Amino acid sequence: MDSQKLLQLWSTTGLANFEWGQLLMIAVGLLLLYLAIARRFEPLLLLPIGFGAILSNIPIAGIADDNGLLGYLYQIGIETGIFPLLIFMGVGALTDFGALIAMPMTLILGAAAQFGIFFTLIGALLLNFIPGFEFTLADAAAIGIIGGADGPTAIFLASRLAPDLLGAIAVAAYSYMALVPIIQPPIMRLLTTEAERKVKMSQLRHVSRLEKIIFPLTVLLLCTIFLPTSAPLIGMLTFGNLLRESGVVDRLSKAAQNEIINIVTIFLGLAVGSKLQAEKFLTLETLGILLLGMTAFAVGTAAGLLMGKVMHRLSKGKINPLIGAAGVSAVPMAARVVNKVGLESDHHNFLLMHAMGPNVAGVIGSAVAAGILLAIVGG
Amino acid sequence: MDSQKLLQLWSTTGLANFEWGQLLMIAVGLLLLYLAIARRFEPLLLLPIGFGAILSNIPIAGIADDNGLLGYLYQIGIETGIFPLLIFMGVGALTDFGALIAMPMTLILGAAAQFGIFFTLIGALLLNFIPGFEFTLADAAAIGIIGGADGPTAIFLASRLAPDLLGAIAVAAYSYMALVPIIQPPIMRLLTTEAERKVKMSQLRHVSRLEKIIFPLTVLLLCTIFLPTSAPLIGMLTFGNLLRESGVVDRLSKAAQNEIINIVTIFLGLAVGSKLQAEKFLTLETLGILLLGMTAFAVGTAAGLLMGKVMHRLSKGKINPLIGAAGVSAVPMAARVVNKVGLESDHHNFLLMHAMGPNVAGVIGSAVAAGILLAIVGG
Amino acid sequence: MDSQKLLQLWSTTGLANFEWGQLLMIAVGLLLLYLAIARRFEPLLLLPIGFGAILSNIPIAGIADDNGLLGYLYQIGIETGIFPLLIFMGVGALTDFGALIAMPMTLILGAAAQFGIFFTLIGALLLNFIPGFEFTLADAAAIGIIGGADGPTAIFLASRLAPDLLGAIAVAAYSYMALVPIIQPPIMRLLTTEAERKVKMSQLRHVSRLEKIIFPLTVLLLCTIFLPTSAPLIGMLTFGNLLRESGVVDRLSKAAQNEIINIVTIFLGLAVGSKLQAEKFLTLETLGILLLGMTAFAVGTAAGLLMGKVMHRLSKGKINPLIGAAGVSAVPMAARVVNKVGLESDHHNFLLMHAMGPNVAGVIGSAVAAGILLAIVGG
Amino acid sequence: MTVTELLLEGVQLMILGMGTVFLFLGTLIAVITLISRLLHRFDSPPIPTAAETEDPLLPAVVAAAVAQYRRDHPHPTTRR
Amino acid sequence: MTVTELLLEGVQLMILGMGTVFLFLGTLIAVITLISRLLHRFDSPPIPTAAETEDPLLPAVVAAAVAQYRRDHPHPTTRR
Amino acid sequence: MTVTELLLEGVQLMILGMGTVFLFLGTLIAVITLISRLLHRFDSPPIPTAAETEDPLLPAVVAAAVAQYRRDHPHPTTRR
Ligand code: NA
Ligand code: NA
Ligand code: NA
Repeated sequence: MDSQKLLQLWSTTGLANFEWGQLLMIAVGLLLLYLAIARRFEPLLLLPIGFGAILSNIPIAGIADDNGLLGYLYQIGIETGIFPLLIFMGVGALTDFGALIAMPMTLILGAAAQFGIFFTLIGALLLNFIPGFEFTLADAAAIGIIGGADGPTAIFLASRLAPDLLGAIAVAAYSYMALVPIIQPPIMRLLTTEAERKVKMSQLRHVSRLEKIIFPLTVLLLCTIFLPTSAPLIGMLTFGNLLRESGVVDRLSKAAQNEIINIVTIFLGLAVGSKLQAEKFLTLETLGILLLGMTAFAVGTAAGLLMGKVMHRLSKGKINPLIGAAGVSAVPMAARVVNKVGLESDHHNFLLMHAMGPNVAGVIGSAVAAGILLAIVGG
Repeated sequence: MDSQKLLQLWSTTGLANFEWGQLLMIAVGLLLLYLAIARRFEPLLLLPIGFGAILSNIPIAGIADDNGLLGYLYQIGIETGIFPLLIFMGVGALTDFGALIAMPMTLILGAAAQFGIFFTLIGALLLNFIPGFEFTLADAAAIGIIGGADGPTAIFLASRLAPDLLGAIAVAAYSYMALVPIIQPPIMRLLTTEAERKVKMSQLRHVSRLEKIIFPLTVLLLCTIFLPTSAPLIGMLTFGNLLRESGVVDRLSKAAQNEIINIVTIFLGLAVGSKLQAEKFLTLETLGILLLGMTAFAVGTAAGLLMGKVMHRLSKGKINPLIGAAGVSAVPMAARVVNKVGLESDHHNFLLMHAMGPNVAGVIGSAVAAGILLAIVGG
Repeated sequence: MDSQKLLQLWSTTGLANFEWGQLLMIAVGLLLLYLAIARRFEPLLLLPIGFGAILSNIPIAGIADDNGLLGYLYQIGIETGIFPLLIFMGVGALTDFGALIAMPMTLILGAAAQFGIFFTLIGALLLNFIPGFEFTLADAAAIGIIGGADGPTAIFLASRLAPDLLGAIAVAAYSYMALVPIIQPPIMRLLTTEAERKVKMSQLRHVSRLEKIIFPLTVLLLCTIFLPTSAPLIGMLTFGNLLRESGVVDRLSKAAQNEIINIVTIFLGLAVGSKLQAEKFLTLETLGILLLGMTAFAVGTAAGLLMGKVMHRLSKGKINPLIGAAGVSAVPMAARVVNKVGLESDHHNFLLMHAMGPNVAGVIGSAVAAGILLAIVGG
Repeated sequence: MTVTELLLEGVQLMILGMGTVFLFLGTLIAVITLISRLLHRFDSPPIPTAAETEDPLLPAVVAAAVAQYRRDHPHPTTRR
Repeated sequence: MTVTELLLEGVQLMILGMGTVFLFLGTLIAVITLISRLLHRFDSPPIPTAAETEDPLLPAVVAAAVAQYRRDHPHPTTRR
Repeated sequence: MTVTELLLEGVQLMILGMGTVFLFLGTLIAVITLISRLLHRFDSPPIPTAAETEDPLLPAVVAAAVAQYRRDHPHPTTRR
């Protein structure tokens, strides 16, 4: 037997090539799988991302390399921005903006909650005082967008402003979105009084089909006039929504809601996983990003709640401030959390529908914020 | 506050960057959306094209640029010819050629109606006498194909022969296809007598499964022998049809009929929309193309009807000349128009099935015509 | 009439350009279609491959050229390895490994049957003694993998090691997989006694959901440790299986099992067909490959059966050696053949479930073998 | 750029950013409200509903199948 | 090339084009008719129908599921 | 490389290859068996079943639709 051949085979085993970082990242991948499967934390994204993390850290195989499967997916779908934009189209096709149209004032709540984005941006810059951190303004903006609580927006912006941080930002965004039921309730209880939480809101008015058709066009035209840099995101969101509401292209609407979003979700998750390669992910920056991401969600929630309290006053008690927390987006998790916390105070107070208004407003809000960051930082 | 930052933000607004052409094209996009949604003019294509037109004319955003989403879709799917060919595969998988096989003589009607293509080609060249028009033979051929009344064929040919005119040609093709119920009836009434329109046709014979399986292969082999330049189009049409008729690959046939055609339709529409950028679309040529496209449909319809009258004589009155109008293709709209006009003359005369023969023959006919144009002009 | 134009048109006809090889290959394509449709030989692959073969051999049209549809599909999906890997993901999502987990010893049968791969590799090298054959070690390895009886694995490996032989290898792999019901039974009857064939096996134990979730991860981790070069294949197979078994991402699991695998199957088949161009396919090598492929299946089957007999002895008659034949994979055809042959000896002996163990083990086995070949030959 | 300068940039960005977000969504409120009022003044024009949507090819195909079926299965002459 | 020359080219193209279209579809008529006659002379060979089509993987998967179910839910011994 | 040398390479590859395949799948047998035993020692933790899986967006959408429907179709006051 030729011992040279044996040596060659040995040299291609994982055993002979492992680095500690890769082992650690495979463990991280397994942890994400555990969270996705056993704890059901955003499984649609965290399962593919977790699996992608494992695949990317297999030595020799080069699956995340430029000519490996995950590398190709990254180049095709994320470098180009195609995947997050197609997901956004699907989100548009899946979203009923009726609650928002019935109660447009809730857009203010969706605006307020974006404060989490800019607060975190400042936080990232503050970290630069600690030796080892050297976040640029673009890095900080990409990190801040975690506070938008919207996966595709975060991936789209990070791929433009700070591709090296994309893995950590995507993982933080989806993980904290999954943690919304844990992060939000204490803040909600802290910032609102029992009386406020008991406020029942009046039933939403009927929204006609024509209003629902005009809505996405209105949003797109405003975006065209005021903030074209957010047009790719807002454009695909409103396109998906128009497919849905127009009622004349059911075939296409269903394709956007099912085939396209499902296929792209698999590929997007795997491609994001390709950015969890040990040498890129195991850095001090990642630690900072995970920390800041948590803050982002907490601050966004608080900002939404405080604006909710203002509106509670201004409306003479007609608005339950809890629905402000849904303004961070994280659709529909945050709206459900609002509903649950509301029910704790009054077993007959169903806030789900009222929370859907700020909830979907938050999606638009963070896409707008992303547009501003692109306009000023990405220039 | 740093006024420089404000200025920078202002300089990225639509307000600061709009050109009149873009505003006009956004209005055109909105018009297409109106036609698609409120008037149901070919909504599957005109809705994505219209939305794509709006997206392409948003200043700053660059969505139709080489590295914008619509630009990518155009490069991936239209420059390569992949999208129209996949649509053609889907059309093949959706089409039952039974009526044509039962009544092969109707192929003559599908041939005659292609006269609209060549007449329009001459028309485009004639426009060159007007100062401002400078259509090459390739341009004229691409414009002529509008008379084929077949979207994917028009897009495929235009992308090969005259990519700069593709936007106008696609818009004209789909718009006039949508207008078939308005364009065709007056011509039909003008060119046929009441007696002719009342002709009842005998029931179609039964077509066996084996005949349906052999049919696409026959068409492909003839195309291979006589006109290989039309093989990409005819090839994918017959491939899709064989998936359908073979009966052994239901999974694939359904994928071609649903997932693939739906997904590609969305992308194709958006990509075509990227050619509706103001600076490319708002030209004298576009005006000429829109005018010629209308002629193309009218002449094709007339040619089909006249050949129908010839066959009416030759068959000693067995053939209703109305079905000649279906030869332009525009499947299945034209066949339904024939049925409707036939019913006006005799409430018991259902011509739908007999019109399906020339109707699908028209699809093959215009693919053949496209092959000839590619062979002689595209060489 | 300008006779030059007529000449130009004539020069673009198939009649003026046919070469004998193309005619022959079109006939081969028609034969594959016949086998797929009338004989139901692996129609999901052989129909697209056969049609692709016809399209690729149409003169002038250039459909398989670098900028033709089939050429693009080949570059996008096969040169990159993306298509076979996505098919493998779908296979993972479609496969229930329960039988294997319940009876892990059957993995030995799946290992033994891979002997067909290496035997064929030697056979390919032996052909080099015949003048005209000049197979390299890489060529021989790619040919050997036909014995793995697994289409995507064969295409993946051939695209890496011997792209010029890919067409012949894929056609051989799928054709012989289709011939499994004809190739295997005589060998099974020859190598086993009537008494052995009558052995009834005990019912399989229940496999818990958790075991099914841990299984793909276990396989992936072993692959990571011992044989990273097989990680792309094993990785996507186990990813698909985890989508299935996790139970938390039904949307994605169904997309992998349906939309993705169906769409990719169409494209993969057409792209493989592009390698059946006359000048590449009509060679002495192809003849050798078709011959060797047959041997590969026969030897693999025999090796599985002999190992089955060993296990029959060692288990004191508890194991029916027939199930060894299923170790070649060719899922689920080989397992059904085992069941059928078993029923011939005893009308109450249902071996299907027991044969599924070695059957799916064979899939893993040939992916492992592919990894070794890549590690040593592809280095 | 020092960290302090960066921070200053960040604060400006925050002010501009939140300002724009509120402006944008505020304008949206105004426009939505306006449109709703306009629409309710005129009764909304009757747009055909989704239920009427049809596949451009399917009807013909179905019709073809039906016709084929009828031809293949001629029904006995109806007496009454 | 002058416009007139172009037009001449166009007219030639029209003649050639319509000629080829008619030739192609005319030949197709002949071939279809011929094939139909041939097929009706011999009774068409019995090709299995679409209903028999099956998924290559599904049956095994289903069988596996059924078997698993049977094992997990042993039925009471049938008496009669 | 002569054909004989190639063949020698091939034979080595066969030995190495079959060896690795058996080693790999053999180890897999050991690990699967081990895991099964471990899992059966402790009763497997209750993982929620597939039936509970839900679409992240759908419930909200459905809820919205239901609410909308209720508003549009106010039910007559329930007496009992
Ligand atoms: Na948000
Ligand atoms: Na046509
Ligand atoms: Na195998």
